[in-house]
Amino acid sequence: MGSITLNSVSKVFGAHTVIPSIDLKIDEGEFVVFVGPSGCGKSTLLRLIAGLEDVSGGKIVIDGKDATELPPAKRRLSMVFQSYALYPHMSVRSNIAFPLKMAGEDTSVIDKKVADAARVLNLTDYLDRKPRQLSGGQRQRVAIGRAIVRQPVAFLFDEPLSNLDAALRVNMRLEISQLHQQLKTTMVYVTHDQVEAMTMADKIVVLNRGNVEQVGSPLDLYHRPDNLFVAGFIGSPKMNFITGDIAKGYGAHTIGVRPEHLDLSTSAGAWRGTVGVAEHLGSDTFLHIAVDKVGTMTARVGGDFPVRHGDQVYLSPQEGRVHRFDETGLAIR
Amino acid sequence: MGSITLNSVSKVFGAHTVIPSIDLKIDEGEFVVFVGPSGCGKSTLLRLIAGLEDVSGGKIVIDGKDATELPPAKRRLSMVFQSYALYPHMSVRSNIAFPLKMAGEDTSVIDKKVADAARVLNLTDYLDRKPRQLSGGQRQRVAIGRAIVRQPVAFLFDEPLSNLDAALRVNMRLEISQLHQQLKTTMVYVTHDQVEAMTMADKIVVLNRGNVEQVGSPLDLYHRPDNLFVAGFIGSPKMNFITGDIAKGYGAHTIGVRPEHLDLSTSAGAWRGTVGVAEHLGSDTFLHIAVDKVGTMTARVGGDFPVRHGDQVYLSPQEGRVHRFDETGLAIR
Amino acid sequence: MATLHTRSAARAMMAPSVLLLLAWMVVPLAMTIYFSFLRYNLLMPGMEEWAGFSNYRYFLTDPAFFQALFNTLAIVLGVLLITVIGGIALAILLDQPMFGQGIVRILVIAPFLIMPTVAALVWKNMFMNPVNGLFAHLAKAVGLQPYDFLNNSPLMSIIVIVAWQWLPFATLILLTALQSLDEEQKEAAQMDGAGAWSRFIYLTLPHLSRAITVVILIQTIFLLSVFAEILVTTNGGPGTQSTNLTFLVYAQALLQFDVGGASAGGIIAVILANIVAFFLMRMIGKTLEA
Amino acid sequence: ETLTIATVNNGDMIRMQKLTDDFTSKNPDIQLEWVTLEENVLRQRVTTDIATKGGQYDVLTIGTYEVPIWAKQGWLLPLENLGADYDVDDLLPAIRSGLTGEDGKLYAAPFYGESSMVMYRKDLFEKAGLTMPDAPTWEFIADAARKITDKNNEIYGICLRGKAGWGENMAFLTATANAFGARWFDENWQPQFDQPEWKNALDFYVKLMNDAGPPGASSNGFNENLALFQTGKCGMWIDATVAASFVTNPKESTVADKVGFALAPDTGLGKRGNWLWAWNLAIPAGTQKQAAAEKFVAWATGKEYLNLVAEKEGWANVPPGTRTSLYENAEYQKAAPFAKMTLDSINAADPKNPAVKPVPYVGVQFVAIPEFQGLGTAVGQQFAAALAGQVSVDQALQSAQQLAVREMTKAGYIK
Amino acid sequence: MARNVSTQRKIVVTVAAWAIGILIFFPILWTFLTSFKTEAQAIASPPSLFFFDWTMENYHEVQARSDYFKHFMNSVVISIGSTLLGLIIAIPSAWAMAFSPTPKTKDVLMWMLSTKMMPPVGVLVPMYLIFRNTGLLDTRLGLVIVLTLINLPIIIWMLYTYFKEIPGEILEAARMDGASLAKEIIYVLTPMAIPGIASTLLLNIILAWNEAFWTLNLTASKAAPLTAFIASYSSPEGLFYAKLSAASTMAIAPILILGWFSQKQLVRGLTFGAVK
Ligand SMILES: Nc1ncnc2c1ncn2[C@@H]1O[C@H](COP(=O)(O)OP(=O)(O)OP(=O)(O)O)[C@@H](O)[C@H]1O
Ligand SMILES: Nc1ncnc2c1ncn2[C@@H]1O[C@H](COP(=O)(O)OP(=O)(O)OP(=O)(O)O)[C@@H](O)[C@H]1O
Ligand SMILES: [Mg+2]
Ligand SMILES: [Mg+2]
Repeated sequence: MGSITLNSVSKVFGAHTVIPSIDLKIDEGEFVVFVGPSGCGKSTLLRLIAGLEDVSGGKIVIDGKDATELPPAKRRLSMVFQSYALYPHMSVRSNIAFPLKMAGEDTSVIDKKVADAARVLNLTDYLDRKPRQLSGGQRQRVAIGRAIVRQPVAFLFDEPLSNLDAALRVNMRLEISQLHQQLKTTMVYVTHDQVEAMTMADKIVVLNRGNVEQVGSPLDLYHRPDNLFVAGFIGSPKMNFITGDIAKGYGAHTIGVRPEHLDLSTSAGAWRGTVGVAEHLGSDTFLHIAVDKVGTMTARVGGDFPVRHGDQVYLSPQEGRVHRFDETGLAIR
Repeated sequence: MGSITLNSVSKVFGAHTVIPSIDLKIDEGEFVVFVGPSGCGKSTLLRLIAGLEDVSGGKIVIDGKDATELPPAKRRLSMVFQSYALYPHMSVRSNIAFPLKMAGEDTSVIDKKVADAARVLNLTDYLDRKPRQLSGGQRQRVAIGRAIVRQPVAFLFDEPLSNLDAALRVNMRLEISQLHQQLKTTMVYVTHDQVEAMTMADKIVVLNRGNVEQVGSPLDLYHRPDNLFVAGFIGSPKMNFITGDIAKGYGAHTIGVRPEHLDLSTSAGAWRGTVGVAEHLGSDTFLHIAVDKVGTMTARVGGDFPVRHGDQVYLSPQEGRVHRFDETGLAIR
Repeated sequence: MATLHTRSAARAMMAPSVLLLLAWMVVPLAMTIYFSFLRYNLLMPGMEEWAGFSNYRYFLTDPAFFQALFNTLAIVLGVLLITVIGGIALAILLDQPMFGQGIVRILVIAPFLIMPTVAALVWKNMFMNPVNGLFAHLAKAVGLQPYDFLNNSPLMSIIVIVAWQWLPFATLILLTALQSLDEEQKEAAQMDGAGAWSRFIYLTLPHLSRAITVVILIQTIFLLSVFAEILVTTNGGPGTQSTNLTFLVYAQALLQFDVGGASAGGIIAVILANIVAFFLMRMIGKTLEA
Repeated sequence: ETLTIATVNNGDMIRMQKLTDDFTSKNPDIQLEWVTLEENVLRQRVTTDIATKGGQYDVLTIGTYEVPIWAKQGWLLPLENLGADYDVDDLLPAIRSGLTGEDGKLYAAPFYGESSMVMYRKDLFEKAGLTMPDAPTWEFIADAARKITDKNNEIYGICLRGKAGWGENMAFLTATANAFGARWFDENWQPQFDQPEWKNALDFYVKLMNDAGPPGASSNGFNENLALFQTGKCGMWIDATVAASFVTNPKESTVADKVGFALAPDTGLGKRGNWLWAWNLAIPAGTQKQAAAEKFVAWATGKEYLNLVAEKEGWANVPPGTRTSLYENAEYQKAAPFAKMTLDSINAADPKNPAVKPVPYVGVQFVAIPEFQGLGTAVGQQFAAALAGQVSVDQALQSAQQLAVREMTKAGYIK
Repeated sequence: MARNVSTQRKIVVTVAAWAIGILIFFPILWTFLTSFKTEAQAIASPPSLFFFDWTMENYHEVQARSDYFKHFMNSVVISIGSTLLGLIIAIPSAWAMAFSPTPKTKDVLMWMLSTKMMPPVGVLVPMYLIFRNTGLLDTRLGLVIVLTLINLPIIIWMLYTYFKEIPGEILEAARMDGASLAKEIIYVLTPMAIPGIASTLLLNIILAWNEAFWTLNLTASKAAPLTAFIASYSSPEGLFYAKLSAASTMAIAPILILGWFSQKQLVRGLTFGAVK
């Protein structure tokens, strides 16, 4: 129970092909994150799984049964929306109870399940409030509460944290991870924030223009990106790319080095450059360095690294941390 | 030209004192950032400077002249709003030209200045579009364009990046910094994002409940916070605070250690704990560690640090990196 | 948001209202078209006979027809002009901070709630009457000859009465629109050195354009068929100076009881209304999309 | 059983409405539902209903104009069971003949009848040194009106109808035109507005009203003029005889004791400009409640009712102009100084030969053909415009002629 | 614009606004005052505003002449009935337009509105015949049907604009939660749109209350609402200003009071989604 399989699923809006054809297998109990730039079709894919849109082609199998033609209500999936989509006129209790009520459960059963969900999510004290009387994080939890009471086959999340402020986002991220560990239900999670993707996922699906670029565990993608797109998308600050002669020296069309994999020295190194903007975060400093013949590269150094705007520095990529790509952008391993 | 001085400025809304009394000096050409939690009065302070609100007491001196009673239009300041406040029915060109038109400039002068501003901001191709046809970053730039054409005494920014997505935010942050280096005009910048504050500011003003908690350079605040509030607010992830006996051992009521200043070992160290959630970002890993008798502490380790959920680890604060605070929360130096 | 399920459901749910309105439009319309080709006078039953286009010919050659056409447009445009301009001015006034705003709003809303017949009766008898009306008393008080509004400027008087009834509507829509103007935009303009008048021209007016189109659309729908006000006050006269199309059709239908002629007139009015509607919809369509 | 009665909102009808207790106590099984409407609205409602056989009303209030037309269509039930004591022969012959169909049956019972006459202010005449003859000429009236007029004190020499409508200004103007020798149609149904008689009449009227009329005269109908006269603003008023009881009623009129009466004026051509009209109760053919309706009609137009009103409201308020016996009643003559003048006026009207020249139609102040409502109103609009000064008299007559030719051609009178 | 507004300016604005407000309201106020005068005082020159002998005579007279309460009840039943019926038909329709729009939706909406441009007199006779044949003449039901049809386009349009402001995600959430379409509309959409529905309701009650053509022409007595009541006062014989004023006051008072008490909703209702 809980596996979801997409067989050459495609989606066309009018004349506009949003998803050409996707094959994907989500295993039971997995936490799968869809990432990709804005407009790449993440939400569309999720909504196809939910049944909120009709597929233009292909098959969706949920929990072993063909669900392609099923209406959303019959797919036994729960969804948490970006805007939470709480029912504003209902109390928290009624919000959480709503799916059960629709399923025609007994009042006593409903009460028990709502109480359980509220306990898990620390919402017991707020059950009689209306959504507008809650903070962002609490609303978020109510949305999750509404999703979990039904014990669905899988949860679908569409950028559930993007409306929260930074601090809260960190907390809720942890809470959702813990929830997954507790419930062990399949979760499909859409985000464009790669920090969320890295920290939460068992498996990341990187999408680009409706195509799957790579599927793998977070560290897999970080360490072994299949192509330029994934290499550039995963990791912050972005990987530095170098083409031309230097890359040729490595036997590649393009090479990439992450800012944290560049060693800096004031005396000697592979490439020479001039320090431009220095961003001091305290713990680290990001140096934007104008490297001769290459362009601007970003390097991460410790918070106390003693350079200033205009200084000359030397950069060397760390051993074995250089990624190589061919002309088509594919990784050379 | 370009200095702004606040002399015991206060602001009361009805019965609610938002700013008790603030003294502040902003030097010419400086990039000053106001940070603080939501509702602490950052926007109010900026709007007082702009003249969009009347002060309840005190004096505002701009460019050497008392501006307390001047209407906004006469203060020769430019403001970039959080919502950009572009005029939706005007083209980009007219938006940027608007302040000049109001000032009664000649058409030829206007055209030239608009073209210049557009070039600086890479907007030349979009001059005939309407704001709604632009992306967030481009709108942002139009708002800045509207601010710079007038060559104001100073720029005021109220959370200009908070509506942008993460990637764009990083870019625009750099662009504004570069603009400042180019124009050398005084800038006053409000944000609640401390990464922005750290990376952009010459001087950070930390506000809390309408009071200035500390004023100083970003690294000053990072390394030498005056009090618990500043210590907790600056730095990400947040500083770990420890009270009780351990703190007493350091001769303080509370001690604070930043996650990046904790050394981890699997064999020995000052405090023992169990690894909880581990957040792998690739470059780094944040470990949430349940430390005996202290609670959860966060530690930052390298991306490859070999621990897993449930492992026992030892933590030791780095030499000289422990911050000490007395009962009132003031730093002990 | 759209799957096969929801789309077919949507069609089913649209059906009742579409069918009802279709019936409401088609059944009487079909009968009207049929009657319009008959020689059919209510007062002479049993004499119905096929009349071809003669009813249309008579209606279109009615000496009052072009005047009625003109008057119809004059009423629509005149009232729109007064209510839109007055509405903007009033909305701006009411948007300012003041004491007792709620009560002023109540006062201003009131005319919209009044039955057209009552409004017309009150204006005609108690205000515009040249002997006993309040205006006459006022004129006499300042030593002027009372002006006979309904006889000397019948169309203008009707426009004033109708505008009085619709002014609240325009004011309230525009006021609400005004209040939705982004505060930051106003502040930005202030920072940019725009004075009150510039802010009005460059900011407020463009912001109101959508609300103005809605006012125009709704009012036009109602103004094209202004009737009670004319019937009560001037009866279309003197002469045909305040006869509009609706009133002309009325005269055919309920004075001459010439059902055939009235039907032809009705059809012509429908066609003309739809021409107006067509232009209106195109104009509105554009603003409403944006 | 509930009777739905459509009636006009005139004073006598409203009085009847208030007195219905008398009827319902005598006929406890009959309830009355009143639909009181303004004259024009009433006519529209009732005509639509009866022509489409809507059957919403059981008793109708209709005028002398409609009765023959509707009776001919078979829309009205003949009134044959009004009861033994109804005394049909007591009805004034002039009135009764207008309500009798070609088959000699009565199709409507008159509730009140009227002609027109001159009402004038004795005090003002005295002040101006004038004496009103019993049968004045138009020349005298015009002269007197101009003399009495004192616009600064809001005294207008003469108030005449100006409001457009076949039953409003056209009633007055048609009757007046008769006195000027004009007619609507010649024997071949050719409209006659291009003839000099009409021009004389209309010129005379417009000039007189401009010199001696109240402002806004072109929107004055019966009610407006009544209000003006009652408040002492008119020196003379030529209108329906029923007005007499209102202007002499001290409760409503500030000039009640100063009113004199005279016959409608002539121009020496042999016809006086007085009309003949009655509001009548009729029973539509579609009713299910004929018996009850007849009972009601008999009650409302019977002799008993007159006594009832006299008892409750005084003799002066009795609906006039229907019964010979009323005018023989000494008490009535005493209470109503205008009684004789009313009777004379009614008797002086001749619907069969209204104009100096021969005409193909019946009716003094109207032409009893169905098309007249529309046509009369359209012409009335033109004349009102002339009165308001919006068009000249010549233009108005020209338009009227065109309109009439058009309508009559359309209706098939002119081949 | 949070700069302090000087009290002086506020006073000037207040005076101006009150003056204009009273000016606009004056005809109604005058009618109200006149209804308490005697007929003679009503046309006295110069007229007096407040200083006359207040009398209830006109109201007695009006009540004696016609059964105000009957007309009032008819007005209430007809306007509320037609509005409710309209809502029941319009809600699903507006749902479909707002949440399952097709390229034709806008056209359909505009077409619906254009049905309102048909001059009613033109189709009076056909309607009368239809009503006669179906026995609906002079029935409340008949009027409810006609007024529903007349106001339906406006109701649909208003609801459509309100519904469009409701985020589609919430309805999708309900769908995910297992709600059928009917339940989605009943449990989620309708309660969320209550303010909008209330405004629609209010505005349409007012429009129905004041509708004077069909209500007058399709009724005789049983179903006649206040518009018919007032039609008997438009120009009776004799002095009538005071009586007319009393009747007018009685005819408009209920809706005026309703409008005032719910002016917030009314204002919302009037805005037709013109304002975002
Ligand atoms: N109903 C629709 N009709 C037409 N095009 C659509 C529709 N919904 C989405 N699209 C298009 O499909 C593409 C993918 O949209 P989608 O919402 O799935 O992107 P996304 O990856 O979720 O982006 P974001 O991160 O901004 O949410 C976009 O180009 C969008 O314009
Ligand atoms: N016009 C006003 N009337 C009353 N109180 C106000 C007004 N404007 C702001 N406040 C109050 O003043 C305090 C400070 O508001 P301010 O907008 O300056 O906060 P901020 O620091 O900008 O917060 P944020 O980060 O959320 O923008 C808040 O408590 C707010 O509620
Ligand atoms: Mg999305
Ligand atoms: Mg703020």
